[in-house]
Amino acid sequence: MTPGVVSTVRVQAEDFDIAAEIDRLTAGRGDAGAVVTFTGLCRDESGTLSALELEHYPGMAEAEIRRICIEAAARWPVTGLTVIHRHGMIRPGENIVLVVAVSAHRHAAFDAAGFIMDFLKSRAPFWKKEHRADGSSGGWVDAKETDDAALARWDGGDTP
Amino acid sequence: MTPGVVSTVRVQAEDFDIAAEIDRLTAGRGDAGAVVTFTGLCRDESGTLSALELEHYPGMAEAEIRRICIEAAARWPVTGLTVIHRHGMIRPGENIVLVVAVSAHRHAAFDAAGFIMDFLKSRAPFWKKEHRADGSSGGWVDAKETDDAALARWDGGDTP
Amino acid sequence: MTKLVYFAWVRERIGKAEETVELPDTVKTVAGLLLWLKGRGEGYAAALEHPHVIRVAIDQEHVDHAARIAGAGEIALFPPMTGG
Amino acid sequence: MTKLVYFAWVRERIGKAEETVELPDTVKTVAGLLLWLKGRGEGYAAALEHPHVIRVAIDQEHVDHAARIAGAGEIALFPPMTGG
Repeated sequence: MTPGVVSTVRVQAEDFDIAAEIDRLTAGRGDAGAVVTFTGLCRDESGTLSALELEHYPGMAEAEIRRICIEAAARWPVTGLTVIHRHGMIRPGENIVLVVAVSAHRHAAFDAAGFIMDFLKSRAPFWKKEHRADGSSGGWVDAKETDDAALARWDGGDTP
Repeated sequence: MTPGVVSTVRVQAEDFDIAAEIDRLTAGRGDAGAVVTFTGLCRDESGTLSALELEHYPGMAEAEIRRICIEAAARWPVTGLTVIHRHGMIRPGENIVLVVAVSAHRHAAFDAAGFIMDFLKSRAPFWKKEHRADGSSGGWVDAKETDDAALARWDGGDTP
Repeated sequence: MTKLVYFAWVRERIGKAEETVELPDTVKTVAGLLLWLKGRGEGYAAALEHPHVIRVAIDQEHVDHAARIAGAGEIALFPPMTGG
Repeated sequence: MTKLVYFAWVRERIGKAEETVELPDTVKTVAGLLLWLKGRGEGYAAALEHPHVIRVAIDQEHVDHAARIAGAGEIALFPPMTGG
Protein backbone atom coordinates (compact mmCIF):
# COMPACT_ATOMS: atom_id res chain seq x y z
CA MET A 1 0.00 0.00 0.00
CA THR A 2 1.26 3.50 -0.74
CA PRO A 3 2.92 5.14 2.24
CA GLY A 4 0.53 7.22 4.31
CA VAL A 5 -2.58 5.23 3.39
CA VAL A 6 -4.65 4.63 6.49
CA SER A 7 -6.45 1.33 6.01
CA THR A 8 -8.82 -0.26 8.49
CA VAL A 9 -10.79 -3.48 8.09
CA ARG A 10 -13.24 -4.65 10.72
CA VAL A 11 -15.70 -7.54 10.80
CA GLN A 12 -18.01 -7.08 13.75
CA ALA A 13 -21.50 -7.70 15.11
CA GLU A 14 -21.92 -4.09 16.27
CA ASP A 15 -23.25 -1.23 14.15
CA PHE A 16 -20.87 1.49 12.94
CA ASP A 17 -20.82 5.29 13.07
CA ILE A 18 -20.29 6.73 9.59
CA ALA A 19 -19.44 10.24 10.76
CA ALA A 20 -16.83 8.92 13.22
CA GLU A 21 -15.26 6.73 10.54
CA ILE A 22 -15.03 9.65 8.10
CA ASP A 23 -13.52 11.81 10.82
CA ARG A 24 -10.87 9.21 11.61
CA LEU A 25 -9.65 9.31 7.99
CA THR A 26 -9.80 13.08 7.46
CA ALA A 27 -9.08 14.83 10.79
CA GLY A 28 -5.89 16.86 10.67
CA ARG A 29 -5.06 15.90 7.08
CA GLY A 30 -4.72 18.72 4.55
CA ASP A 31 -4.66 16.25 1.67
CA ALA A 32 -8.20 14.88 2.07
CA GLY A 33 -10.36 16.61 -0.52
CA ALA A 34 -12.87 13.92 -1.40
CA VAL A 35 -14.65 11.38 0.78
CA VAL A 36 -16.91 8.72 -0.70
CA THR A 37 -18.87 6.42 1.57
CA PHE A 38 -20.95 3.42 0.63
CA THR A 39 -23.40 2.02 3.14
CA GLY A 40 -25.27 -1.19 2.43
CA LEU A 41 -28.52 -1.61 4.36
CA CYS A 42 -30.84 -4.54 4.96
CA ARG A 43 -33.79 -4.02 2.59
CA ASP A 44 -37.31 -5.31 3.03
CA GLU A 45 -39.51 -4.09 0.21
CA SER A 46 -42.22 -6.70 0.76
CA GLY A 47 -42.41 -6.22 4.54
CA THR A 48 -42.03 -9.98 5.14
CA LEU A 49 -38.44 -10.08 6.33
CA SER A 50 -37.65 -10.40 10.02
CA ALA A 51 -33.86 -10.34 9.67
CA LEU A 52 -30.89 -11.29 7.55
CA GLU A 53 -28.43 -13.61 9.25
CA LEU A 54 -24.91 -12.87 8.09
CA GLU A 55 -22.51 -15.80 8.37
CA HIS A 56 -18.81 -15.28 7.67
CA TYR A 57 -15.51 -17.12 7.61
CA PRO A 58 -13.60 -15.59 10.53
CA GLY A 59 -10.06 -14.71 9.61
CA MET A 60 -10.50 -15.13 5.89
CA ALA A 61 -13.22 -12.44 5.77
CA GLU A 62 -10.83 -9.84 7.18
CA ALA A 63 -7.90 -11.14 5.09
CA GLU A 64 -9.87 -11.06 1.84
CA ILE A 65 -11.19 -7.53 2.45
CA ARG A 66 -7.66 -6.43 3.32
CA ARG A 67 -6.42 -7.87 0.01
CA ILE A 68 -9.15 -5.94 -1.85
CA CYS A 69 -8.14 -2.71 -0.06
CA ILE A 70 -4.47 -3.23 -0.96
CA GLU A 71 -5.47 -3.70 -4.60
CA ALA A 72 -7.64 -0.54 -4.51
CA ALA A 73 -4.81 1.49 -2.94
CA ALA A 74 -2.45 0.25 -5.66
CA ARG A 75 -4.85 1.36 -8.40
CA TRP A 76 -5.95 4.78 -7.11
CA PRO A 77 -4.17 7.49 -5.08
CA VAL A 78 -6.26 7.13 -1.94
CA THR A 79 -5.12 8.51 1.41
CA GLY A 80 -7.46 6.41 3.54
CA LEU A 81 -9.70 3.34 3.29
CA THR A 82 -12.04 1.86 5.86
CA VAL A 83 -14.21 -1.22 5.41
CA ILE A 84 -16.53 -2.48 8.14
CA HIS A 85 -18.72 -5.53 7.56
CA ARG A 86 -21.21 -6.70 10.14
CA HIS A 87 -22.14 -10.30 10.89
CA GLY A 88 -24.98 -11.88 12.87
CA MET A 89 -28.66 -10.94 12.82
CA ILE A 90 -29.42 -7.73 10.98
CA ARG A 91 -32.94 -6.25 10.89
CA PRO A 92 -34.50 -4.39 7.96
CA GLY A 93 -33.22 -0.82 7.82
CA GLU A 94 -30.02 -1.67 9.69
CA ASN A 95 -26.53 -1.24 8.30
CA ILE A 96 -24.67 -4.23 6.84
CA VAL A 97 -21.48 -2.81 5.35
CA LEU A 98 -19.56 0.45 5.21
CA VAL A 99 -16.82 1.49 2.81
CA VAL A 100 -15.07 4.86 3.20
CA ALA A 101 -12.55 5.99 0.60
CA VAL A 102 -10.64 9.26 0.95
CA SER A 103 -8.49 10.91 -1.69
CA ALA A 104 -7.35 14.34 -2.83
CA HIS A 105 -9.71 14.10 -5.80
CA ARG A 106 -13.19 12.77 -6.30
CA HIS A 107 -12.75 10.23 -9.09
CA ALA A 108 -10.15 8.23 -7.16
CA ALA A 109 -12.44 8.13 -4.11
CA PHE A 110 -15.48 7.10 -6.17
CA ASP A 111 -13.58 4.44 -8.11
CA ALA A 112 -11.85 2.95 -5.06
CA ALA A 113 -15.14 2.69 -3.14
CA GLY A 114 -16.99 1.17 -6.11
CA PHE A 115 -14.18 -1.29 -6.79
CA ILE A 116 -14.06 -2.41 -3.15
CA MET A 117 -17.82 -3.00 -3.09
CA ASP A 118 -17.83 -4.97 -6.35
CA PHE A 119 -15.02 -7.24 -5.15
CA LEU A 120 -16.39 -7.53 -1.65
CA LYS A 121 -19.75 -8.74 -3.01
CA SER A 122 -18.20 -11.58 -4.98
CA ARG A 123 -15.04 -12.44 -3.06
CA ALA A 124 -15.46 -11.71 0.65
CA PRO A 125 -16.63 -14.87 2.45
CA PHE A 126 -20.03 -13.79 3.80
CA TRP A 127 -23.38 -15.51 3.27
CA LYS A 128 -26.88 -14.17 3.91
CA LYS A 129 -29.79 -16.22 5.18
CA GLU A 130 -33.28 -14.80 5.32
CA HIS A 131 -35.50 -15.12 8.37
CA ARG A 132 -39.15 -14.41 7.67
CA ALA A 133 -41.51 -12.42 9.87
CA ASP A 134 -43.81 -15.50 10.03
CA GLY A 135 -41.02 -17.47 11.71
CA SER A 136 -40.05 -19.51 8.67
CA SER A 137 -36.64 -19.48 7.05
CA GLY A 138 -36.54 -17.84 3.66
CA GLY A 139 -33.36 -19.77 2.93
CA TRP A 140 -29.96 -18.68 1.76
CA VAL A 141 -29.75 -15.70 -0.56
CA ASP A 142 -28.56 -16.68 -4.03
CA ALA A 143 -25.48 -15.03 -5.49
CA LYS A 144 -26.27 -12.75 -8.39
CA GLU A 145 -24.71 -13.18 -11.80
CA THR A 146 -24.78 -9.39 -12.12
CA ASP A 147 -22.30 -9.25 -9.24
CA ASP A 148 -19.81 -11.34 -11.18
CA ALA A 149 -20.43 -9.20 -14.25
CA ALA A 150 -19.72 -6.11 -12.16
CA LEU A 151 -16.15 -7.32 -11.63
CA ALA A 152 -15.45 -7.38 -15.34
CA ARG A 153 -15.70 -3.61 -15.64
CA TRP A 154 -12.55 -3.22 -13.52
CA ASP A 155 -10.44 -5.25 -15.94
CA GLY A 156 -7.97 -3.66 -18.28
CA GLY A 157 -7.93 -0.10 -17.07
CA ASP A 158 -7.93 2.14 -14.04
CA THR A 159 -10.89 4.30 -14.94
CA PRO A 160 -13.73 2.20 -16.32
CA MET B 1 -38.57 12.90 -11.07
CA THR B 2 -39.82 9.38 -10.41
CA PRO B 3 -42.60 9.22 -7.83
CA GLY B 4 -41.32 8.67 -4.34
CA VAL B 5 -37.93 10.27 -4.92
CA VAL B 6 -37.06 12.49 -1.99
CA SER B 7 -34.90 15.30 -3.33
CA THR B 8 -33.42 18.09 -1.25
CA VAL B 9 -31.15 20.90 -2.43
CA ARG B 10 -29.69 23.41 -0.02
CA VAL B 11 -27.16 26.21 -0.45
CA GLN B 12 -26.09 27.46 2.94
CA ALA B 13 -23.26 28.98 4.97
CA GLU B 14 -23.61 26.43 7.78
CA ASP B 15 -21.91 23.06 7.93
CA PHE B 16 -23.95 19.88 7.43
CA ASP B 17 -24.39 16.62 9.36
CA ILE B 18 -23.79 13.65 7.06
CA ALA B 19 -25.34 11.06 9.39
CA ALA B 20 -28.51 13.14 9.80
CA GLU B 21 -28.81 13.61 6.04
CA ILE B 22 -28.44 9.87 5.41
CA ASP B 23 -31.01 9.16 8.09
CA ARG B 24 -33.50 11.56 6.53
CA LEU B 25 -33.36 9.61 3.25
CA THR B 26 -33.40 6.09 4.69
CA ALA B 27 -35.41 6.10 7.93
CA GLY B 28 -38.54 3.98 7.68
CA ARG B 29 -37.93 3.01 4.06
CA GLY B 30 -37.63 -0.70 3.27
CA ASP B 31 -36.43 0.07 -0.26
CA ALA B 32 -33.15 1.76 0.67
CA GLY B 33 -30.40 -0.80 0.20
CA ALA B 34 -27.49 1.37 -0.93
CA VAL B 35 -26.37 4.79 0.23
CA VAL B 36 -23.48 6.62 -1.43
CA THR B 37 -22.24 9.90 -0.02
CA PHE B 38 -19.70 12.26 -1.48
CA THR B 39 -18.17 14.93 0.73
CA GLY B 40 -15.87 17.55 -0.72
CA LEU B 41 -13.50 19.16 1.76
CA CYS B 42 -11.28 22.23 1.65
CA ARG B 43 -7.74 20.93 1.05
CA ASP B 44 -4.49 22.60 2.01
CA GLU B 45 -1.56 20.39 1.10
CA SER B 46 1.02 23.18 1.25
CA GLY B 47 -0.17 24.60 4.57
CA THR B 48 -0.39 28.12 3.12
CA LEU B 49 -4.17 28.44 2.77
CA SER B 50 -6.17 30.44 5.30
CA ALA B 51 -9.58 29.84 3.72
CA LEU B 52 -11.51 29.36 0.51
CA GLU B 53 -14.19 31.97 -0.12
CA LEU B 54 -17.14 30.43 -1.93
CA GLU B 55 -19.20 32.89 -3.95
CA HIS B 56 -22.43 31.75 -5.57
CA TYR B 57 -25.31 33.00 -7.68
CA PRO B 58 -28.27 32.89 -5.28
CA GLY B 59 -31.33 31.35 -6.85
CA MET B 60 -29.55 29.97 -9.88
CA ALA B 61 -27.23 27.82 -7.72
CA GLU B 62 -30.20 26.01 -6.20
CA ALA B 63 -32.06 25.85 -9.53
CA GLU B 64 -29.09 24.40 -11.41
CA ILE B 65 -28.39 21.76 -8.76
CA ARG B 66 -32.07 20.85 -8.79
CA ARG B 67 -31.93 20.41 -12.58
CA ILE B 68 -28.91 18.11 -12.17
CA CYS B 69 -30.79 16.05 -9.54
CA ILE B 70 -33.83 15.72 -11.81
CA GLU B 71 -31.56 14.47 -14.62
CA ALA B 72 -29.88 11.98 -12.24
CA ALA B 73 -33.25 10.69 -11.01
CA ALA B 74 -34.37 10.23 -14.63
CA ARG B 75 -31.27 8.17 -15.45
CA TRP B 76 -31.03 5.94 -12.36
CA PRO B 77 -33.66 4.39 -10.06
CA VAL B 78 -32.79 6.40 -6.97
CA THR B 79 -35.17 6.70 -4.03
CA GLY B 80 -33.56 9.78 -2.50
CA LEU B 81 -31.10 12.54 -3.38
CA THR B 82 -29.69 15.30 -1.20
CA VAL B 83 -27.22 17.96 -2.28
CA ILE B 84 -25.91 20.60 0.13
CA HIS B 85 -23.39 23.19 -1.03
CA ARG B 86 -21.87 25.69 1.36
CA HIS B 87 -20.92 29.29 0.58
CA GLY B 88 -18.83 31.88 2.40
CA MET B 89 -15.47 31.39 4.12
CA ILE B 90 -14.43 27.77 4.45
CA ARG B 91 -11.26 26.78 6.34
CA PRO B 92 -8.95 23.88 5.43
CA GLY B 93 -10.42 20.60 6.58
CA GLU B 94 -13.99 21.93 6.55
CA ASN B 95 -16.77 20.56 4.40
CA ILE B 96 -17.73 22.26 1.13
CA VAL B 97 -20.30 20.03 -0.51
CA LEU B 98 -22.33 16.92 0.28
CA VAL B 99 -24.14 14.60 -2.12
CA VAL B 100 -26.21 11.69 -0.81
CA ALA B 101 -27.74 9.21 -3.26
CA VAL B 102 -29.96 6.36 -2.07
CA SER B 103 -31.18 3.44 -4.17
CA ALA B 104 -32.16 -0.19 -3.83
CA HIS B 105 -28.88 -1.21 -5.50
CA ARG B 106 -25.34 0.05 -5.30
CA HIS B 107 -24.53 0.87 -8.92
CA ALA B 108 -27.44 3.31 -9.24
CA ALA B 109 -26.38 5.08 -6.05
CA PHE B 110 -22.71 5.27 -7.12
CA ASP B 111 -23.55 6.48 -10.62
CA ALA B 112 -26.10 9.07 -9.50
CA ALA B 113 -23.70 10.55 -6.92
CA GLY B 114 -20.78 10.60 -9.39
CA PHE B 115 -22.92 12.16 -12.10
CA ILE B 116 -24.21 14.87 -9.77
CA MET B 117 -20.67 15.78 -8.67
CA ASP B 118 -19.33 15.93 -12.23
CA PHE B 119 -22.16 18.20 -13.36
CA LEU B 120 -22.10 20.28 -10.21
CA LYS B 121 -18.37 21.01 -10.69
CA SER B 122 -18.86 22.39 -14.18
CA ARG B 123 -22.41 23.78 -14.17
CA ALA B 124 -23.40 24.96 -10.69
CA PRO B 125 -22.66 28.69 -10.34
CA PHE B 126 -20.06 28.70 -7.54
CA TRP B 127 -16.60 30.26 -7.59
CA LYS B 128 -13.70 29.72 -5.22
CA LYS B 129 -11.25 32.43 -4.14
CA GLU B 130 -8.17 31.58 -2.13
CA HIS B 131 -7.15 33.53 0.94
CA ARG B 132 -3.56 32.92 2.01
CA ALA B 133 -2.31 32.48 5.56
CA ASP B 134 0.05 35.46 5.02
CA GLY B 135 -2.96 37.72 4.44
CA SER B 136 -2.59 37.93 0.66
CA SER B 137 -5.21 36.82 -1.82
CA GLY B 138 -4.27 33.74 -3.78
CA GLY B 139 -6.76 34.78 -6.40
CA TRP B 140 -9.65 32.92 -8.02
CA VAL B 141 -9.29 29.20 -8.52
CA ASP B 142 -9.09 28.28 -12.21
CA ALA B 143 -11.59 25.85 -13.68
CA LYS B 144 -10.05 22.53 -14.61
CA GLU B 145 -10.23 21.10 -18.10
CA THR B 146 -10.41 17.66 -16.50
CA ASP B 147 -13.75 18.70 -15.01
CA ASP B 148 -15.18 19.34 -18.46
CA ALA B 149 -13.71 16.06 -19.66
CA ALA B 150 -15.41 14.31 -16.75
CA LEU B 151 -18.80 15.28 -18.18
CA ALA B 152 -18.13 13.47 -21.42
CA ARG B 153 -18.15 10.06 -19.75
CA TRP B 154 -21.86 10.45 -18.99
CA ASP B 155 -22.76 10.86 -22.68
CA GLY B 156 -24.35 8.09 -24.63
CA GLY B 157 -25.17 5.58 -21.95
CA ASP B 158 -26.45 5.14 -18.45
CA THR B 159 -23.59 3.08 -17.08
CA PRO B 160 -20.28 4.53 -18.18
CA MET C 1 -33.97 48.14 -19.52
CA THR C 2 -32.02 44.97 -18.83
CA LYS C 3 -30.62 43.82 -15.50
CA LEU C 4 -27.05 42.55 -15.62
CA VAL C 5 -25.41 40.66 -12.74
CA TYR C 6 -21.73 39.81 -12.38
CA PHE C 7 -19.87 37.23 -10.33
CA ALA C 8 -16.34 36.40 -9.15
CA TRP C 9 -13.55 38.10 -11.12
CA VAL C 10 -16.00 39.48 -13.67
CA ARG C 11 -17.68 41.33 -10.80
CA GLU C 12 -14.33 42.44 -9.34
CA ARG C 13 -12.97 43.77 -12.62
CA ILE C 14 -16.17 45.57 -13.61
CA GLY C 15 -16.34 46.92 -10.07
CA LYS C 16 -19.99 46.26 -9.38
CA ALA C 17 -22.23 43.30 -8.66
CA GLU C 18 -25.15 44.42 -10.82
CA GLU C 19 -26.50 47.22 -12.93
CA THR C 20 -29.47 47.97 -15.13
CA VAL C 21 -28.66 49.09 -18.65
CA GLU C 22 -30.49 50.31 -21.73
CA LEU C 23 -29.26 48.14 -24.57
CA PRO C 24 -29.09 49.56 -28.10
CA ASP C 25 -31.36 47.81 -30.62
CA THR C 26 -28.32 46.48 -32.43
CA VAL C 27 -27.43 44.22 -29.48
CA LYS C 28 -29.43 41.06 -30.11
CA THR C 29 -27.31 38.15 -28.86
CA VAL C 30 -25.10 37.29 -25.92
CA ALA C 31 -22.02 37.71 -28.12
CA GLY C 32 -23.28 41.17 -29.14
CA LEU C 33 -23.88 42.08 -25.50
CA LEU C 34 -20.32 41.09 -24.51
CA LEU C 35 -18.87 43.17 -27.36
CA TRP C 36 -20.98 46.20 -26.45
CA LEU C 37 -20.12 45.92 -22.74
CA LYS C 38 -16.40 45.62 -23.51
CA GLY C 39 -16.47 49.15 -24.93
CA ARG C 40 -17.98 50.70 -21.80
CA GLY C 41 -14.69 51.34 -20.01
CA GLU C 42 -11.47 50.00 -18.58
CA GLY C 43 -13.01 47.62 -16.02
CA TYR C 44 -15.33 46.12 -18.62
CA ALA C 45 -12.44 45.75 -21.07
CA ALA C 46 -10.40 43.93 -18.40
CA ALA C 47 -13.30 41.66 -17.43
CA LEU C 48 -14.21 40.80 -21.03
CA GLU C 49 -10.71 40.72 -22.53
CA HIS C 50 -11.23 37.07 -23.51
CA PRO C 51 -14.98 36.98 -24.15
CA HIS C 52 -15.01 33.29 -25.12
CA VAL C 53 -14.23 32.25 -21.52
CA ILE C 54 -17.18 34.22 -20.11
CA ARG C 55 -20.16 32.06 -19.11
CA VAL C 56 -23.63 33.54 -19.39
CA ALA C 57 -27.00 32.73 -17.87
CA ILE C 58 -30.31 34.27 -18.88
CA ASP C 59 -32.92 34.18 -16.15
CA GLN C 60 -30.76 31.70 -14.23
CA GLU C 61 -30.28 29.19 -17.04
CA HIS C 62 -27.02 28.60 -18.89
CA VAL C 63 -27.01 29.86 -22.49
CA ASP C 64 -24.33 29.92 -25.18
CA HIS C 65 -23.02 33.07 -26.83
CA ALA C 66 -25.30 32.68 -29.84
CA ALA C 67 -28.42 32.91 -27.65
CA ARG C 68 -30.78 35.81 -28.34
CA ILE C 69 -31.33 38.13 -25.40
CA ALA C 70 -34.77 39.49 -26.34
CA GLY C 71 -37.12 39.14 -23.38
CA ALA C 72 -34.35 38.47 -20.88
CA GLY C 73 -35.21 39.58 -17.35
CA GLU C 74 -31.74 39.08 -15.86
CA ILE C 75 -28.49 38.34 -17.65
CA ALA C 76 -25.58 37.01 -15.58
CA LEU C 77 -21.92 37.07 -16.64
CA PHE C 78 -19.34 34.99 -14.81
CA PRO C 79 -16.11 32.98 -15.16
CA PRO C 80 -16.09 29.18 -15.57
CA MET C 81 -17.51 27.67 -12.39
CA THR C 82 -15.33 26.13 -9.69
CA GLY C 83 -17.82 24.78 -7.19
CA GLY C 84 -18.00 21.37 -5.62
CA MET D 1 -4.70 -35.21 8.38
CA THR D 2 -6.47 -32.30 6.73
CA LYS D 3 -8.84 -29.84 8.35
CA LEU D 4 -12.01 -29.11 6.38
CA VAL D 5 -14.37 -26.22 7.22
CA TYR D 6 -17.84 -25.65 5.80
CA PHE D 7 -20.05 -22.57 5.57
CA ALA D 8 -23.66 -21.61 4.86
CA TRP D 9 -25.73 -24.31 3.11
CA VAL D 10 -22.68 -26.50 2.59
CA ARG D 11 -22.31 -26.60 6.38
CA GLU D 12 -26.04 -27.17 6.89
CA ARG D 13 -26.28 -30.04 4.40
CA ILE D 14 -23.13 -31.79 5.59
CA GLY D 15 -24.34 -31.27 9.14
CA LYS D 16 -21.12 -30.02 10.69
CA ALA D 17 -19.01 -26.87 10.64
CA GLU D 18 -15.66 -28.61 10.46
CA GLU D 19 -13.90 -31.95 10.59
CA THR D 20 -10.44 -33.40 10.24
CA VAL D 21 -10.05 -36.15 7.65
CA GLU D 22 -7.39 -38.51 6.42
CA LEU D 23 -7.32 -38.09 2.65
CA PRO D 24 -6.36 -41.04 0.43
CA ASP D 25 -3.20 -40.50 -1.62
CA THR D 26 -5.26 -40.47 -4.80
CA VAL D 27 -6.91 -37.16 -3.81
CA LYS D 28 -4.53 -34.54 -5.14
CA THR D 29 -6.66 -31.59 -6.28
CA VAL D 30 -9.68 -29.62 -5.09
CA ALA D 31 -11.81 -31.34 -7.75
CA GLY D 32 -10.63 -34.72 -6.47
CA LEU D 33 -11.43 -33.72 -2.89
CA LEU D 34 -14.99 -32.73 -3.83
CA LEU D 35 -15.54 -36.02 -5.65
CA TRP D 36 -14.18 -38.02 -2.71
CA LEU D 37 -16.26 -36.09 -0.15
CA LYS D 38 -19.42 -36.54 -2.24
CA GLY D 39 -19.19 -40.30 -1.68
CA ARG D 40 -19.04 -40.02 2.10
CA GLY D 41 -22.81 -40.02 2.72
CA GLU D 42 -26.18 -38.45 2.07
CA GLY D 43 -25.40 -35.01 3.54
CA TYR D 44 -22.18 -34.75 1.53
CA ALA D 45 -23.99 -35.86 -1.62
CA ALA D 46 -26.64 -33.17 -1.08
CA ALA D 47 -24.06 -30.45 -0.36
CA LEU D 48 -21.87 -31.36 -3.33
CA GLU D 49 -24.59 -32.31 -5.80
CA HIS D 50 -23.40 -29.57 -8.17
CA PRO D 51 -19.69 -29.47 -7.40
CA HIS D 52 -18.97 -26.68 -9.93
CA VAL D 53 -20.85 -24.14 -7.80
CA ILE D 54 -18.80 -24.89 -4.69
CA ARG D 55 -16.17 -22.28 -3.87
CA VAL D 56 -12.99 -23.38 -2.15
CA ALA D 57 -10.32 -21.63 -0.11
CA ILE D 58 -7.03 -23.16 0.98
CA ASP D 59 -5.54 -21.52 4.05
CA GLN D 60 -8.00 -18.64 3.65
CA GLU D 61 -7.21 -17.84 0.01
CA HIS D 62 -9.54 -18.51 -2.92
CA VAL D 63 -8.39 -21.33 -5.21
CA ASP D 64 -9.95 -22.94 -8.29
CA HIS D 65 -10.88 -26.58 -8.57
CA ALA D 66 -7.65 -27.45 -10.37
CA ALA D 67 -5.57 -26.33 -7.40
CA ARG D 68 -3.40 -28.96 -5.73
CA ILE D 69 -4.12 -29.55 -2.08
CA ALA D 70 -0.73 -30.85 -0.97
CA GLY D 71 0.44 -28.93 2.09
CA ALA D 72 -2.97 -27.38 2.80
CA GLY D 73 -3.52 -26.59 6.49
CA GLU D 74 -7.23 -25.77 6.22
CA ILE D 75 -9.53 -26.28 3.26
CA ALA D 76 -12.84 -24.39 3.26
CA LEU D 77 -15.89 -25.28 1.14
CA PHE D 78 -18.74 -22.84 0.71
CA PRO D 79 -21.42 -21.54 -1.68
CA PRO D 80 -20.93 -18.43 -3.82
CA MET D 81 -20.59 -15.46 -1.50
CA THR D 82 -23.43 -13.02 -0.84
CA GLY D 83 -21.91 -10.39 1.42
CA GLY D 84 -21.95 -6.62 1.07
